[in-house]
This record gives sequence, structure tokens and C-alpha cells, in this order.
Amino acid sequence: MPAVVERAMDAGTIATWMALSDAAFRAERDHLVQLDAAVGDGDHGTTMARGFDAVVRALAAEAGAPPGRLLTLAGQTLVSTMGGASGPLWGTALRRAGRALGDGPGFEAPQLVRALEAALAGVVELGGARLGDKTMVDALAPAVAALQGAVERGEPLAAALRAATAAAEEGVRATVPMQARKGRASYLGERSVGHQDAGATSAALVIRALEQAVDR
Amino acid sequence: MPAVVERAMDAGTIATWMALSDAAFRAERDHLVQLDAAVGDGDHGTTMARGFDAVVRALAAEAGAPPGRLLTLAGQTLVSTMGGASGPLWGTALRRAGRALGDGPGFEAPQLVRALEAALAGVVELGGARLGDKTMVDALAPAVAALQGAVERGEPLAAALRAATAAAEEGVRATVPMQARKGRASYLGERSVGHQDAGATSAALVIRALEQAVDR
Amino acid sequence: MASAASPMRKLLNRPEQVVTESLAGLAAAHGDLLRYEPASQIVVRVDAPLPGKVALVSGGGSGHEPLHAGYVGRGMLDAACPGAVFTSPVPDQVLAATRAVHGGAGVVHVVKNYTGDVMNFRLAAEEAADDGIEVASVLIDDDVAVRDSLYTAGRRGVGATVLAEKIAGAAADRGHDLAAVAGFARRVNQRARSFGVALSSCVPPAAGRPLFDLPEGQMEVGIGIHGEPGRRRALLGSAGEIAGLLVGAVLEDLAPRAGSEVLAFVNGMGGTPQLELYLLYGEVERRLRAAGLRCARNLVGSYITSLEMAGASLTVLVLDDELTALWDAPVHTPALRWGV
Amino acid sequence: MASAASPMRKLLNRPEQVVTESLAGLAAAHGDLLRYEPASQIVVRVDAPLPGKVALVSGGGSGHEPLHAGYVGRGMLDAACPGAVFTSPVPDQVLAATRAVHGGAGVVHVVKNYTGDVMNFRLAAEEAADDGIEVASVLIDDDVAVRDSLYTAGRRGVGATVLAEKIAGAAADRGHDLAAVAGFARRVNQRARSFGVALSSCVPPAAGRPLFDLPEGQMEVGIGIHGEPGRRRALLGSAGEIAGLLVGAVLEDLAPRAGSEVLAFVNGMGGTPQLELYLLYGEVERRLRAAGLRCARNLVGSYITSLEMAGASLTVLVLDDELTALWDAPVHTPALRWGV
Ligand SMILES: Nc1ncnc2c1ncn2[C@@H]1O[C@H](COP(=O)(O)OP(=O)(O)O)[C@@H](O)[C@H]1O
Ligand SMILES: Nc1ncnc2c1ncn2[C@@H]1O[C@H](COP(=O)(O)OP(=O)(O)O)[C@@H](O)[C@H]1O
Ligand SMILES: [Mg+2]
Ligand SMILES: [Mg+2]
Ligand SMILES: [Mg+2]
Ligand SMILES: [Mg+2]
Repeated sequence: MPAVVERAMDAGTIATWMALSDAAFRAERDHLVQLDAAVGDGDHGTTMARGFDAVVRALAAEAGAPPGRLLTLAGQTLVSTMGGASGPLWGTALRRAGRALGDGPGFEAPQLVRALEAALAGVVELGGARLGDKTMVDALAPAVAALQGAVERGEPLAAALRAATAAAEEGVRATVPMQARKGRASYLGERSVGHQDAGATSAALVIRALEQAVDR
Repeated sequence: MPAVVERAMDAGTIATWMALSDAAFRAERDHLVQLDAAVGDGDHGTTMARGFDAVVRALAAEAGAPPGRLLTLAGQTLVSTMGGASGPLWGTALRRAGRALGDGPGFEAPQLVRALEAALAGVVELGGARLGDKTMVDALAPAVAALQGAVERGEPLAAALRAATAAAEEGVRATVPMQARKGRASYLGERSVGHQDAGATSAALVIRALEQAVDR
Repeated sequence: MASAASPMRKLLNRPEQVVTESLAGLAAAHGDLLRYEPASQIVVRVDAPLPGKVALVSGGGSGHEPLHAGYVGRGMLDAACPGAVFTSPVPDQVLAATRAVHGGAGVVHVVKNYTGDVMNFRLAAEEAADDGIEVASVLIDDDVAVRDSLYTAGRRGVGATVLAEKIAGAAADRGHDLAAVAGFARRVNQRARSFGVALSSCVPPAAGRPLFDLPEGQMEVGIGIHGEPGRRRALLGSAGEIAGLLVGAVLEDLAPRAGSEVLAFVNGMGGTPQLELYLLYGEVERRLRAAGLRCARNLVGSYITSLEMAGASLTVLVLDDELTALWDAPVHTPALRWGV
Repeated sequence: MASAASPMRKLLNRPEQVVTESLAGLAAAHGDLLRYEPASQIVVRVDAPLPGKVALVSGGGSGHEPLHAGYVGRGMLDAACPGAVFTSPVPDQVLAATRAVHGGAGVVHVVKNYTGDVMNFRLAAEEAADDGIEVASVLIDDDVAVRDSLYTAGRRGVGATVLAEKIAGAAADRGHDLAAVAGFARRVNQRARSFGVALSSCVPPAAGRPLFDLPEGQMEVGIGIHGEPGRRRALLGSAGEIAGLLVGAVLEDLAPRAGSEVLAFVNGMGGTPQLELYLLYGEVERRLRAAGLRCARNLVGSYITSLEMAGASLTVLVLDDELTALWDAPVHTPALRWGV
């Protein structure tokens, strides 16, 4: 493996990740509402924006806490402020990721991979969705796989995260032709085909925010 | 006065008048609804159509009755089937006219004039509207005046009724710039200006139907 | 669904049957309280006439549900006479209802002040008098949007109608005589004022299209209950601004003594959901309190409507001990029920 | 009205405050029945906790009013947890409500079967258990438009929720224990089925525009209560045809014994007025009768809604003597009241 010297990640990385996620959801709020309106109930954008706004506020009061602790707190905040299907799912994802990071002051690529794997596992465990069910899993799972593969191959983390973002966005596009089997869109049966999943779109935003946070 | 020989009017004239009114309200129903919708509650066309439809049915069962009796029955039928402001007003108008015609088997122009004068008086007495209040009176009063004048001047009845129709229609047009002081349109204050009164429009239809009935 | 497309977003069969079919449905649902007499198109309390009790009859055009048929039952109306949509009933209906409920103690007619309602009820009252039935007519005209002057048909009867029917109905239930029952209805009318706004138009089934066009972001101010436009059009304000408008208009005319106890009635026009009505009530209550009034009683819901119109009206009734007690008295009708 | 034009026909201040302001208004209007706790965004029966009584907690997204906060009071819910519009509440709300009403006899959670509701209530129930509060969760999933299969999130909870809350609330009021109260709610769910149609879309305040476009003359068939499109789109039928559709869908799945007594619940989606709902009830009742069922009880009105959506749903509950007695038992809440 080539020994690439990477800047260590720390609490600032997490804070930046959350801040960039917040900015993304602010910007994409109405688009996500529209996506959810087409085959759901039109609240997804507002819910995500409310949650990450609360996370940024909560983290601001936690100067000095280790990154794992910040991520756990972010997850708890999402559970307590979002509601809907996304609240418990995203809350669980970040809490699990936070716990996986542990108590250290910094973390490196392999730990980040394990954290995201834990996040994905949490979502699948709680929501029961599989690949192809037209949910956030369809973006999150390929992203985690791409990251894990790239890091294992020893690629620089920035490149690995670029690959993860690309995989997430590819996963988002792949939801369009799917018929939903989980969540509200599944009520529509065949009418859910032809629409991009809102939750998957959000997952790609969160992965891209991570890529940007690490890149800084 | 030139002695014009006129066909005597009878029960058939009344029946034809009512049938032609009914036909007119069927045809103009939606237009009257629209006129009433602009500054009122949109029921005028339906109400008039329902009333005259019932009159035609009621009269069909009264073969052999004298014209005055038919007109009285028509008025009673309007009261019992129309409702709204127009029901009592039109009902009273035709009842008064019927009573003015008396019990004879036929009637001539002067009697018709007196009948219509009685009708107008009944409307004014019950509704209290004056000329310029933007109501049916603004069509009915000039029509009655024109008819009365022409008959008094010895003009043929057909011509006199043409004059009455023209006066009624002129009266309808004159309601457009008026601000309503009676009926539902008065609630709008100045906003009632610029709209043609539905009730006046109906009055002109009834006068025209009379002209056509006598002309047959 | 093979039928031709209807231009309306309505559950109905044929427009001309809406009223009669709805009344039949009402009677099917509430056969314990009332019956529907199709021949005369009236709704009558199931146990009418009640010997010795003053009876209450009201009526008007349909499209204002639950007014009036939804208020037939114990402690409110003895009969209702629903006309076609937005069309006053005919005298025959009112007379039939008056006869059906007369229990020997006279009949109160609660009449909203519209030209058509007034004339049709008057004709019926004259005929009832010929029958030897004593009728006391009470005119309701509480809408401050219309000035009572030579230049209008006079103030419209709106929200106070519901309150007058409840309170006078309770008075009749308690055994008050004709003059007293009519007196309570008049007292309600004297002590109540209303004002309303529309956020949308409505579609009378026979017309098949909205009575007026109201662009998004605008509202009609000073509306009645017949889908007519209001006194003026304005930019749609916030709930707080609208509450200020409603409270201001009502209090300016009502001019209640500071410290008065009032009943605040926030009414939906038919298409405005409870979420918004309670929000508006909160705004209204705060402003009434600031004006030195105490909302001792309230009513929030769609009780006198204009088909599916979006919007709301406020009615404020200045209470006294008698009115409060009569308001609290048991009532059991399809639309208002408590104490029983 | 100087404020900027709003794209909605709604009475509100700022979209993100609709729910909290409406709850404050509800509490201002019904302070004798309930209180609103802004910190935890819950509505609690004013006299809670009642020692020894099983408590009922429900909740869900807002926009379904009067569900759930309008059902807090005697004989129904002890607390409600309203989320943002169409968004399940967070576990913190449910936990706060559970703690506030626990009177030592345990708490029933009435949960409508939506992914979000189920997950958020489950998280709260786990925390309540950590507190030593016994919680029995009852899942409501009565909507036959959705097939319960591996390919969906399962049937939605709709109209049966109102009936379950009323009947289980009465059971708790009568002193039944936790298992029994939960059992009654489950029995209602087992014996009830629902189906709905939409004649218009609705506008969530935060979205500011309709969730879907529905051209005039068409309807969405098989809708839920979140403004989502239905299973299919069809030409808008007559009330009779729609009644046939509703009754057919419900009875096919429910398959009640001929001769059964049922409760027929014709529910408005928020923007459909009573005139139409009673007309539809008449059509429904006739068809249920023709199917050999007796509508021993009924409920007609807008009780579980989708903001201002036009449309209606039918819920049929097969009664038994116990359910009927519990339905008839006194209830005193803002939205349902009888016997008291
Ligand atoms: N069981 C599930 N597992 C994973 N993701 C899910 C599940 N159910 C729904 N989702 C995701 O949640 C998104 C909807 O979120 P949101 O609109 O916030 O919740 P709600 O459906 O409660 O309104 C969907 O687009 C989908 O990606
Ligand atoms: N007091 C009145 N005297 C004469 N005509 C009147 C009066 N009030 C109203 N009208 C007429 O009645 C018409 C409205 O009739 P209609 O729509 O049937 O009754 P409503 O106003 O009860 O809905 C008006 O256009 C006007 O011409
Ligand atoms: Mg959603
Ligand atoms: Mg009219
Ligand atoms: Mg009218
Ligand atoms: Mg939602």
C-alpha cells in the first residue's frame, strides 16, 4: 500500500461535516419537499433541514468534545427534532457512527469506514430496507461500499470520498425506475415508479458534505 | 283614436306567455346565474327556471280556466316553488296581475295595461325598491310606462309591446352603472357598480315573452 | 367510474338533488333526533309537536350546513326549512314546519335578514296566523360589514343565528313563553356582532363554477355566507392581522363595556380546517383579552358556512348570567351537543 | 394588510409555527379539558395523571385535526403528541406525554401504522420501559387501499384510529386494566376497515403548494391522510358510484356476517362540507343495508383529515355489545362529546 500522508481528522471535521450538511439541506429543502410530494407527503425537506439546523446549534455548545461524542450527539439531536421516518433512521445512523468512532481526539480513514458501515447497519436494522426498495439505503449502501473499497485499496481519502459521493449519486439515479417497497411511496404501488427517492437524495447530500468537510 | 282591430287575448295568450317565459329562462339560466354570481349569490337563473317550469306544469292541468285565474295560479306557483327574493316578488306580480284581469274569458289591451300596472305596484309594495335601486323594477317600471303610453296613444298592441320590450331592455342596460340599494348586491356598496342586474334582466325576458305571446 | 367528468370537486349525484339527498342522509344518520319530510322539504324534531312548549322554526337557503337542519333536536330548533342552495325557502315549507311543531304555545321564527328570507317567512307567518297559530318573528342582523341604511338591504344575519337558536331553544326547553323565548333570541341579536373574511370563493352545485375569482394571496373582506364577494378585496394578511381586523370591526360596532364576559365564536366558512380555526381563535382570544374582555365561553368550528369556501368569521356575544346559563343548558342536535 | 402575499389560502402566521400556535389556540378554547405544554409540544388532559386509570396516548403528524389533540379529554385520550404537519412526533414528545399521564396503571400507545410513527413511538416506549412505565402499543392499520405484503410498508392507520381511541378511552374510563384497554383498541382495529377518495389535493404550509395536481373531473382512489396520491386515478363519479366503490372495497376485505350491526363512519378529508358528507352517508347507508348490515351507530363529519383536502373516507366497524356500549359511553373532548 502506498503510504499517503493524510491530515488527521478530528472534532472540527465532524463539526464542518454537520455544518455543510445543514447548508445543503437549507439549499435543497424545497427540492426535497418536491421529491417527497410526488410519491409521499412533502415533508422530507423540512424535516431534514430542521434536524441539521438543530444539530449545528447543539454542536456549537460542545466545544472540546471528541469527534465520536459530537457525532453521537448529532444523532441524538436528529432523533429529538426531526420526527417522521427520517428522524429515527438518520438519528440511529449518526449515533452508531459516533459510537464506532469511539472516544479518541482524532480518527483516520479506516475508522471513518467503520463508522459509516455502522451507520448503514443501523439504518438497515431499524428500517428493514434492502437495496432496491427505493430508500436512502440505495444511496448509502453503494457509498459505503465505494469508500470501503477505495480505502482498502489504499487510495487517498479524498479520492475515496469522491468515489463514495459518485456512488451515492449513482444510487440516487438508480431509485428512479424502482417501485418502492418501503416507506410511504410503497402505498402507491406501481405509481411510485419514475420518481427519484427523496431519502436517497438526502443521503447523497450527506456523503457529499462529508467529502467536502474532509477536503478542507 | 284609430280603431285597430286586434285579436282578443284569452287563456291561450297567458299559457303561451308562460311557456315562452319558461323557454327564455331555460335558455338564459346560466347567463342569469352568472349575472347574479357577479354581485349576488348565483342562484337567480336556477330560481327563475325552476319557477316557470313549475308554472307550465301547473297550467297544463288547468284547461278551461279563464286567463285571470291562470295568471293568479302562475303567481301562486312561483311563490310556492321559487324561494329567494324573486319568488315572493314575481309571485306577487303575477297574482296581482291575475286579479286585475278578473274572471272574464278574454281581455284587451287596456286590461293588460292595468294588469301589468298592478304587477308593478305589487313588486314595489312588497320590495320597496324605487327606480335606480338596481332591481327588477328598473326594467319593469319603464316597460309598464311604455306600454301604458302606447296603448293610451292608441298604438296597436303589438307595437305597444315592442315599445315595452325596448323600454325594459333599455332599463336593463341602465342598471349597469347603478350602485345597488336593494337586494343582495347592495351589500357590495360601490363594488356593485358596473354589473348588470340579474332581476332586471329577467323582467325584460318576461316582457319580451309577453310581446311574443301576443304576436302569435 | 363511467360517468362524465363533473366540473366540480363535489360528492353529489345531480346538482338539483343535492339538498333533498343530503337531508335524507341527515335523517338516516340521526333518526333518533329528527325526521325529514320530503313532500314539504322540512326537517322536524322526531317528537314534535311538544304540547305546551314554544317551538322554534328557522330556515334559509342551503349551503350553510350545519345551519339549520343540523340544529334540529332537543334544546334548539323544532324544525328547519332548507331552501335550494343559497335560496330562501318558500312559504309553504315554513308554514308546513310551523304547523308540524306548533304545540299550542306559539312558534318563534328565527329569520336571517335577507330580502328573500324576510319575505318568504312573512308570507308564511301570515298564513299561520290565519290558522290561528301565534308566530313571533325574530330578525337576526349581526353582520357589521354591511351598514344598516337606506342604501342597503340592511345588515345580514350570520353567526349570531347559531347563538340565538341555541339560547332561545334552551329557553323554550325550560318552559319560557313565546314572548320570552323570542325575547332571548332578540337579546342575543342585540348583543352580538359578526365580521368575516373569505380566502377562496365557493362553487354552488347548480352554477358549477366559483362565484368569483380570488387570486392566491388575496382575500375578500366583509363577506356574508352566500359566497358573495365582500365589501373590499385586500392582500391576504397573516392570521394575526386578520384577527386584528375581525376583532376591530366587531368591537367598534359592539362597543362592549370593559370587563364584559363574552362568548367568542370563531366560525369556519366550510373549507378551512380546524388547524387554522384554532390558530385564529388563539389570535382572537388574545386580542379580546387585551381589549379588557373575558372569553367566558367559546365556539370554534364550521357552524354556519358558505359551501366549501375557505375563510372564517368572528362573532362576539356579550353574555349576561341568563344568556350564559341558557348557553350551558343541555342541547342534543346533530351538530351541537352537550349536557346530554 | 401590508404583509407580502401568501401563496396559500390559509389562516396562519408563519408556516413553521402553525402547529404550535394552533395547539395554543386549542388550549385557550378548551382550558377546562386540556392543557398544552409548549416545551414538549404535547397536549395533556387537564386532570392528568389519574391515579389507577389506564392512560391513553396517541399522536402523529399534524394536519389531521381534530385527530389527535381534539380527542384529549374524558373518556378518550389522556394526551396527544402532534408532530409537524404530516411528520410523526419525536420520541421525546411521546415520552413526555407518557410520563405526564401515567397514573400507575400503565399507558396504551395508539399508533397508526406508518414507518415514522411506529419507529418514533417504539423508541419512546423503550425509554418509558426504562422508567418503569408499562406501555402497551396498539397498531392501527385499517386502510384496505394498501395491501399488507412484503412489497409495502403495510396498511395505513386511518379512520379506525378515531373509533379505537373513543372505545379504548371509554374502557379506561370504566376502570379496565392495561391489557383489557389495549385489547379493546386491537379489537376495533381487527373489526374495522377503511377506504377513501380525494377530490382535490392539499397544501402543506411548509410546502406552499399542492402535493399533487388533480384536474377537475378526476379523483384519487385509495388515498391515505397525508395528502399523498392514491392507488389510482379515475374519473370523478357520482356520489352513488363513489359510495359503491367505498362500500365495495371495505366489505370485500371485512367480509362481515350478514345481519351484523355496524358503525358506519363517513369522514370528510377537511375541505368537503357537511352538505356532501350527509348526502354520501345516505348513499352508503343504503348500500350497507342492501348488503344485509344494520347501521346501528354512525359518525358523519371531518374527524381525521388531510388539511383542507376535498374528499371522504368510509370506515365500517363491526359492532358487538361491548363495543356498542363503550361507543355510547360518555365522552367529553373538544371534537367528540356526548353523555356529559
Ligand atoms: N423502512 C425504511 N428504511 C429506510 N429508509 C426509509 C424507510 N422508509 C422510508 N425511508 C426513507 O425515508 C424517506 C422519507 O422520509 P420522510 O419524508 O422524512 O418521512 P415520512 O415518510 O415519514 O414523511 C424516503 O424517501 C425513504 O428514503
Ligand atoms: N327589494 C327588492 N325589490 C325588487 N327587486 C329586488 C329586491 N331585492 C332584490 N331584487 C331583485 O332580485 C334579484 C335577485 O333575485 P334572486 O337571486 O332570485 O334572489 P336572492 O337575492 O334572494 O338570491 C335582484 O337582481 C333584484 O333585481
Ligand atoms: Mg415525507
Ligand atoms: Mg340570488
Ligand atoms: Mg339567493
Ligand atoms: Mg411525513
